[in-house]
Amino acid sequence: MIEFINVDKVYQNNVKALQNINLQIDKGEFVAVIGLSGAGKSTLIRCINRMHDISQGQLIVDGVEVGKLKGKEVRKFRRRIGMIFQSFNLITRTTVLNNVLVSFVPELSYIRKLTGFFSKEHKIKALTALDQVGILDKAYVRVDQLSGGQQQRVALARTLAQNPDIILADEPIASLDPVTSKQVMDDFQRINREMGISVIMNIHHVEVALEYAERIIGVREGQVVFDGKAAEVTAEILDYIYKGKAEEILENLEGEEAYV
Amino acid sequence: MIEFINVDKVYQNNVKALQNINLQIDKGEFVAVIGLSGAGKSTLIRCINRMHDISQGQLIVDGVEVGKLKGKEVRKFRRRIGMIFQSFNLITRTTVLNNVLVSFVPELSYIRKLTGFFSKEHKIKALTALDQVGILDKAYVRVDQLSGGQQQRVALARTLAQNPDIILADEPIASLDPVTSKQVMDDFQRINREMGISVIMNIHHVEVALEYAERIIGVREGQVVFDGKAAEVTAEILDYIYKGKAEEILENLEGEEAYV
Amino acid sequence: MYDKIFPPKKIQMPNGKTVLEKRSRTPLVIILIMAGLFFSIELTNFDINQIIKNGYKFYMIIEEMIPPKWEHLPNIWTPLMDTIKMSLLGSVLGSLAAIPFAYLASSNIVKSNVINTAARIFLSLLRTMPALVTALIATFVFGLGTLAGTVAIFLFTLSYVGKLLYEQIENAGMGSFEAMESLGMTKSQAFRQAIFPQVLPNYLSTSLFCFEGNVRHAAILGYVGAGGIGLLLDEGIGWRDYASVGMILLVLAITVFAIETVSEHFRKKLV
Amino acid sequence: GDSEEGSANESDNEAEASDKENSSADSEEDSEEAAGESIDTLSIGFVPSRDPEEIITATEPLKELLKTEMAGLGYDIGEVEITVGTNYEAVGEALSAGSTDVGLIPGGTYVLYDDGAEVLLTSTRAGLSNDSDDPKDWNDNKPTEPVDEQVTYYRSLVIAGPSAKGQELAEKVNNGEELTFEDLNSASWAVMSSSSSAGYIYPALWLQENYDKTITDLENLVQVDSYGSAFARLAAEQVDIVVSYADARRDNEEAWQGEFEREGSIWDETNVVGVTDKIYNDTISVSKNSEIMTDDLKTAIQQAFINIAQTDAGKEVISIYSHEGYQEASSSDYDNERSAQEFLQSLN
Amino acid sequence: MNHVEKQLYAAPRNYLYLYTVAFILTVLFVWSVSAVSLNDVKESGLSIAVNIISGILTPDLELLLTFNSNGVAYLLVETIAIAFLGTIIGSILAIPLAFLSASNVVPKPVAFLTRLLLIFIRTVPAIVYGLMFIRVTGPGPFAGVLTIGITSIGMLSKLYVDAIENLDTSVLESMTSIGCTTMEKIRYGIVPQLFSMFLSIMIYRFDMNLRDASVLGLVGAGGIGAPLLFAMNSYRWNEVGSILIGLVILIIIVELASNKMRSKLIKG
Ligand SMILES: Nc1ncnc2c1ncn2[C@@H]1O[C@H](COP(=O)(O)OP(=O)(O)OP(=O)(O)O)[C@@H](O)[C@H]1O
Ligand SMILES: Nc1ncnc2c1ncn2[C@@H]1O[C@H](COP(=O)(O)OP(=O)(O)OP(=O)(O)O)[C@@H](O)[C@H]1O
Ligand SMILES: [Mg+2]
Ligand SMILES: [Mg+2]
Repeated sequence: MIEFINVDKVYQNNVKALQNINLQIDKGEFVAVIGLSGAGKSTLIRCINRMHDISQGQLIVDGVEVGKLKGKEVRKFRRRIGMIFQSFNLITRTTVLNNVLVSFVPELSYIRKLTGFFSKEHKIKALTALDQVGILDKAYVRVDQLSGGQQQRVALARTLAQNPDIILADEPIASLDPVTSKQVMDDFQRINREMGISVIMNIHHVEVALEYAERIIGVREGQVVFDGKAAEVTAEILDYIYKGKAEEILENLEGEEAYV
Repeated sequence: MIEFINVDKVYQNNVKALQNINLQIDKGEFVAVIGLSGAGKSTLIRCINRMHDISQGQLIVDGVEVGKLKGKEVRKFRRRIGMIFQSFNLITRTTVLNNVLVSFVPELSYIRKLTGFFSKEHKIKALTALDQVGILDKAYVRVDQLSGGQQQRVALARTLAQNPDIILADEPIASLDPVTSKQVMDDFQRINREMGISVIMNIHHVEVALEYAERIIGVREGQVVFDGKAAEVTAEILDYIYKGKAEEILENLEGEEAYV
Repeated sequence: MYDKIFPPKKIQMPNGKTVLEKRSRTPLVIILIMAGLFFSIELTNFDINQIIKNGYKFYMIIEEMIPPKWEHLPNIWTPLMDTIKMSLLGSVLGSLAAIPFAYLASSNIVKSNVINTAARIFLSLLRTMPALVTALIATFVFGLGTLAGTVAIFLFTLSYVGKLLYEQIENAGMGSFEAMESLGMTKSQAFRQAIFPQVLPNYLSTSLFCFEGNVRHAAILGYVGAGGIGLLLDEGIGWRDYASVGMILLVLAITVFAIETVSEHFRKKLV
Repeated sequence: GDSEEGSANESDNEAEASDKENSSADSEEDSEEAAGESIDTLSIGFVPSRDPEEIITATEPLKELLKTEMAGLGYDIGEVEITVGTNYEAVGEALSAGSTDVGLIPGGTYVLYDDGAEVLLTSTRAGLSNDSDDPKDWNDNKPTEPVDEQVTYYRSLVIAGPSAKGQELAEKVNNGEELTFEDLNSASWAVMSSSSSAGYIYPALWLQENYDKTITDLENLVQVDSYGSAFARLAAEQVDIVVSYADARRDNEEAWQGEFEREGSIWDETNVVGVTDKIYNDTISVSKNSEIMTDDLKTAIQQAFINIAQTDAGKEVISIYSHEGYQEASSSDYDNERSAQEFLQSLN
Repeated sequence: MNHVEKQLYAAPRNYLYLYTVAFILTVLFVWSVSAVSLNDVKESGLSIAVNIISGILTPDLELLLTFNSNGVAYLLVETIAIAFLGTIIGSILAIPLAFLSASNVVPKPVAFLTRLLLIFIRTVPAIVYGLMFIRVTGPGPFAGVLTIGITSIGMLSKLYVDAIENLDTSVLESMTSIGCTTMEKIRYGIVPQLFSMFLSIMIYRFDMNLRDASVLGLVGAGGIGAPLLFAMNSYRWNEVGSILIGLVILIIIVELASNKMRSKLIKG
């Protein structure tokens, strides 16, 4: 269970990215976070596995207060949380399998770490993860030869191999075409349902969010402005989540005089 | 008017990308071409301005048989047809204005071509085009500093500066987020309506296609499998256009044995 | 081939599926490299012990170079300027001449295998021709002195920049080139508008790198009478006057540093 | 791997050495042979003073000759390594650092590197039919031929070429006129690298003695990489004057009318306008810093080369350098050369 | 004046900069042209040049086809060995230097000092290195190996630095999220990326080192360089020709192979 209690996040440049967030996400939920660009979605997600430190408040994951963790504990804590990025963040110039195997690196003995030889069990685990996202046949292909959707699946497999309790996904389908998007979203859904892994996902595609997520969190200017079942989301709510800025943009476009 | 008469297109590697296409697109129409990846949408569009040569049949644009044009005539012919790409295809590392100005290059004197100095009239024309798509204020900004949507608008302005009769757009919003997509699509619609320029667009987002286009052409495995008003498109029709392959993909995913 | 000799390993997965893991090529590559190393060491009498034992002797010449002989400075100016002049002229002309050759050698722009290959072989031959040979021939055609050196540098620059440039052109994004073609431009116009700006920063930095290299190479060209600071360097070495050699090298190093700084400035401007 | 190979060869050579009856070895020293010291490799460096390509092939037999000869003197040498440096400095540096044991180097190079090298022998060679220091004599008695007499020196010549300027200077000399420095300065010169005795140092001294000027005072001066190149440029009329060892015209006689495409012979088209002092012949020097070098070894090497030069096979080998024999030499023989170099360097 | 025209005049003016640069370039160019004087050009020189070229074009095939230790084939093999070993030594030495001069890895002053050091290493000509190493190893291919090694450092480390500065660091972020330590991130996130880039750079430099064989000749450092230089000095151009033919064939083979390997390394 993830719990945000009065969480604030201020970046060094004094940008208030999150303000007074209170949230509670249960195990096994599929949550979509929506909102305009710059609303603070990425910040919200990244605080969970402490890629960013929060400035104020408490963030408790499965009873552990994240902010209190130190050095090694942080790394150990992160191993339980998978993270998927918009740009896949794979190691280029190496094979799919190697990319998945990376998730075992922290468990390796010192010598294996240096030489980069993985045991057969690890290989089988990694291959199983690839099988779960349906790209087992690409195991020995270099990742740069895969399409975007396939690359995202590799990232997904890498995360699955980690055997996480929670998956955080930061716009996982933003650079994918709709068909591939659908496949990747189906994967997420399956993983969520079959393995009971919580999924918290930032997403720009509202219609996709509504289709797949059970729960929607709307973020606007660093604040949670909506939190409810996907089925409850109406056009007005969307308008409310997105409105502030949409108008601004339009205004900008129709500005009478343009300056450089 | 664009007329396809029994057009076939076979790529050098023997891929039959188009088969027996018969189409007629009138001046001022807004046509969306939809279909699966690899169906032949891009090929269809690219044949129109002869970025690809057709293999069989006739393609007639405004009474001119495209296949018969030679060297200089092809280039002259292309000037009347604007083209927009999914990845914008702007010249990076230079300003927005310069990107629009390039559309005048074929008209320039030899010296100007080499030195890259443009006359004042050309500059005004280019700025006007930028104004039409609402990014006049970005004229002297380097394109790599713009967002995706803004970049696509620069591409649109470049095409408008060309003063074309027809605009071909190959997935112009595929790499844009929904809000920006909407703005760009609105631009297309305005250009189509106000200037009477025909727009033929490949697009993956069916719902967007249905919203903006008057006419939908469904392509499947190189053949036109649907051609009709956007209003007439039903779920069954979409299913028919997209189905063939969707199943295949799924099959692929569930393949029993995987080889490298 | 390899897979036939070493059949892929089967990995059995718990859910019954099997995956064929190709045998890694790494052992083969390592064996090849080891064999290469072994033969090279044999052929060249490479002996690490000798380095350990006599390594200190390496520094003797350097020690003699320090401190450099400052009085030598006035003698250096003119030949240094000659060297810079011929490197500059040769590099500028060479880099410019490289553009058309690189254009012809790029398979993504000129779609003719014959032309591509011809241009590439030309560049490759030019690159193989040792600078000393070209410089020597040039001294007969153009007389002893800096003109001959300039010609040798020109040819070298042409071949070096030409090769790197065509590789960059082939790696350039073709999207904007396509867009230019769709605007009705000819290939060369589209190249000028879309590809050239993309490769420009790299082209400039390659050219400047080459210029800098040429200043240093010009030091060797003096050997065959092609003028420049090489004569002076040769004389210093001949007389075992390493303090003067040190002075020349110091001046050269400062020149190289200046060129590199300028080069950085423009690259930052452009990228 | 090296040392193993060396010792493997050693036994072979021993067998070989005892097989062959040495004609020239002293029989007294033969008895010491059994207790002889063994040396893995003896490396000899040659300077490229003649035709380096030929040096490599022609000196191949020297390896065996030297081994046999040294065996006779009580040294088992595993391998004789011969390298021809592409320039004088390479051989000099190697010798002074001790990475080469023996060097066949010119006197000038020896003097420059005498901090690490010690001269053992001076070569003797056939004198030339002309040994006058008056240039006119050289022009009157063309062509120059070798004679039987052995000498330990040679000379360098200042040679005017077929260009108008060259002809003009030659004319004056042959009319018995003294050339002025202005005459010389109006011509263009090709010289060798500044450490070359015949191609730079002695001509510079000649200028100094006769005109109180030095080479760098000449306005039209180019340095060329080889004597071949110098004569090619003389033939091409790119330069008016070259300086070279006295024999050089004989060496380039063929090329002159061949590759250089001159109509007349080299003897007709070139004239001597200056003759330098005597230049001591090439030396055989050893490294002071080589690990294997001992006084005994030095004496042995000295003796071995003198012996080799007396055999027919040996004569043929050293003829490539136009050496015909060796005489013992000492450092003081090169004092002249030393002062010449000191003087030239002081000008810089 | 409407807003379009207003924008026209709002164009940022960096003409001053452009004109200054153009002016300086022109001045430099004109100045450098003064290096050229055509009055040394002589007819007869041309005919010798023609003879040289025709000599090169009628190579001494015997030399080319001799397979003993004086034949071109053997010398080329020796050259390959020198270039191979030299490249490996240079590549290894260049790695620490490259990291020390990459401004995104070490603090600025360290990077700057390393850069200076690299400039000095680059500036010393091969002929001087040759002499230095001959003191250590004696003349011969061993000295050649070391010379090639050290002269390669300059370019290698420059290209390495480019690769290091272009590292895709996004993967590090995801490795952080997996819970990797810095060392693990370097080993699994950076090394695989750099490995193939570095290898490709090394292959490229090997190709260049083969060509630099002629420079090696200057210092008597073995391989094909010395015979080439000797043949040049004694004006045996048909020998030069046969050596060059050997060199060209070798280099074209190596270039084809290296292009293939490099594109495989980079593009997979
Ligand atoms: N590392 C950072 N340092 C300073 N400010 C930051 C940083 N990262 C983000 N911000 C700022 O914090 C605010 C929230 O950013 P965040 O990335 O969370 O938005 P987002 O909702 O993910 O937007 P997008 O949809 O564009 O990814 C923005 O104003 C942004 O400019
Ligand atoms: N240049 C080419 N050479 C050979 N085959 C090609 C080429 N371009 C496309 N094809 C093939 O032609 C077929 C149609 O491709 P096309 O690009 O027109 O599809 P598309 O509908 O635009 O797909 P997408 O939505 O992925 O862009 C595909 O099978 C493709 O592999
Ligand atoms: Mg974000
Ligand atoms: Mg397409």
